[in-house]
Amino acid sequence: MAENLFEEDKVSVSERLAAEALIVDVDGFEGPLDLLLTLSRTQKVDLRKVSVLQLARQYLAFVEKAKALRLELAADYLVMAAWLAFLKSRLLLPPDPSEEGPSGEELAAHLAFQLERLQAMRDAAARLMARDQLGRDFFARGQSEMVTRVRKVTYSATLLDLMQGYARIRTRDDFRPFVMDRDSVFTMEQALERMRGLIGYAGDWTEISSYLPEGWDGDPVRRRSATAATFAASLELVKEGHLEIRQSEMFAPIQLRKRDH
Amino acid sequence: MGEQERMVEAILFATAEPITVRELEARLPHGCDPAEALVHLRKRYEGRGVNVTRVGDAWAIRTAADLGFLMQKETVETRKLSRAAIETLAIIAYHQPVTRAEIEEIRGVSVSRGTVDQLLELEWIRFGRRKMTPGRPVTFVVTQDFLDHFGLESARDLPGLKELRAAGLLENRPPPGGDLPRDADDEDESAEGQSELFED
Amino acid sequence: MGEQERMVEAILFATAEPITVRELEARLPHGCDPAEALVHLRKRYEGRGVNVTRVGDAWAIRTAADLGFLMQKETVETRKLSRAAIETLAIIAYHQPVTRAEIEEIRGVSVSRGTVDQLLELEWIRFGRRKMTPGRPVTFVVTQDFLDHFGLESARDLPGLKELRAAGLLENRPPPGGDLPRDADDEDESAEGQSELFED
Repeated sequence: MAENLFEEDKVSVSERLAAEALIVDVDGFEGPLDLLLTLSRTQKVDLRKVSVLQLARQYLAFVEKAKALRLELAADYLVMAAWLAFLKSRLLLPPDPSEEGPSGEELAAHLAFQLERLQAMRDAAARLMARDQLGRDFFARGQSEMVTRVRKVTYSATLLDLMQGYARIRTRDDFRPFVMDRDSVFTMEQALERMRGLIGYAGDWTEISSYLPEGWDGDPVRRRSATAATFAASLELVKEGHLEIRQSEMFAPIQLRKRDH
Repeated sequence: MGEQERMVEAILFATAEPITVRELEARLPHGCDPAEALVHLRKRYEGRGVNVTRVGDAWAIRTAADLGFLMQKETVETRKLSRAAIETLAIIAYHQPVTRAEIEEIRGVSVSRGTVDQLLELEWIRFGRRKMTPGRPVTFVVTQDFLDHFGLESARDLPGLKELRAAGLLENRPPPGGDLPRDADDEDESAEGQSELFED
Repeated sequence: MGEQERMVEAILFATAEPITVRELEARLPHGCDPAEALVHLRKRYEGRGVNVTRVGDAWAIRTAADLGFLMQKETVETRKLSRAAIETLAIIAYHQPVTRAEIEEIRGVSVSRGTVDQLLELEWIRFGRRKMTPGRPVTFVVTQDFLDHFGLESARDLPGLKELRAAGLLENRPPPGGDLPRDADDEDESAEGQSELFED
């Protein structure tokens, strides 16, 4: 029994060769569905009667071969391979009554439908392009301006102009140089100015938070900005030799003291 | 030849663009019936070097297709469309109105940037009504220019449309269980679209 | 109708310039007699809406002189709208009802009077309801003519930014902050606005 299942996984030599031949132009495929459609042609049957099981094996052989050759396959090829492996197991194993979801046959039928529909659209596209075309097979009037009596100017624009115009404005908006909302920003210059006036009184170690300006400690956005500016200003004053700064351990309060000269 | 037929003939000859019956009505003296004149005119030009052709709601005079070989001088080199663009165009024509997700579902790959743009620029497709499904995605439909370019009277005359429809290949069939790869989330079950064309 | 007459008819119709008998000879298959075909063709078009007429030593199909009054529309000169006008129109379409100040804010430059006047004159925009804000400024909305001209069923069918980006009309870069008009936030507001279009 188990042996039979392994038997199923064996891929015929011709299939391996076919997979190898396809790998040469893997870049030529427009995704896994396109590849599956090409593989299905090797079955030489009506697409409605295509063997999805065989197709799944062909596809998996293709992916195996690509891996062996260390070819980079796009992710969607591997997603499809995983799904087909799952489908194959559903088709081979007797249905598990406790399992939910669609049966292997239903999934296979849908895949066959997708392939048939894609092929149908390709055929339709070919028939469309084979039609007589304006400007190639049949022609419009060559001289449309015949009388010039009334001259009235009208303005025209296409939907594309309109959309591109709008896109232009909105894109420009996106890339407008980033301007911060000044209401909630306390600048380092402001902080410096404020601290210079205050440090004269800082004889003892004082927590930096007490230097925050009034009205900036409520809203978190404003508090963050004021804290950062005050801290930066403190470092600047330390550098200038006006202040000493310390922190006993990580996340401990930062303290400031006037430096004695 | 009736006076109205003469007038319609003159107007159709004068311009390269198809003209709607409504436009004809607006340009002809009050009380004319361009629709009837068109029927006569069309018959009169059967088998001639130029024909009166219908393009959606509009009418135009075009040279007979079998004489294309005489027109090398007039032939306009059109930009070669990619295979992706041609397929996308066919899917829009046969499945319209169709969303981008539906096109991708049918082709099994995402529609690359520029493909839709190119078709819009050619004015072969335009935006249709939004779908009444979650996200209200925009749809694409083909234009009168498309019909004119491919010599189609209406989208119903697309080659093989009936057969495709009968075979169920224009249906938007949801995947069972919805877990197929490349399954678009905003898919809807309604298989409207080109099928609507046959209902009215 | 003879084959040669058909061919001459098609060529006369499709060429941009009047064509001489010698040129016709060069374009027709070997052994044709365009001079004779022209005689027949000319007779065939006698009294019709268009005539085969001689222009110097060349030939052309021309509207019958008495029907010139029908041709007024062909002499209309079309010009592209200015960039300012297109942008203003686009903003009104996407944001309606919208005040002049709002348009200026979005465009980042002031909107000249001439631009708005031009769009009003084209009947692509009209005055909407006044805004219930200080000063009660007038608003602008797009018209049915606008929808007709651009082949839209309603202003809601205009593609959103995400869709423009998907179609390759925008650089495919995620905008900072993500949400842009016609997505979530603005949706309600604009939907409300656009419904007003059809109320009165």
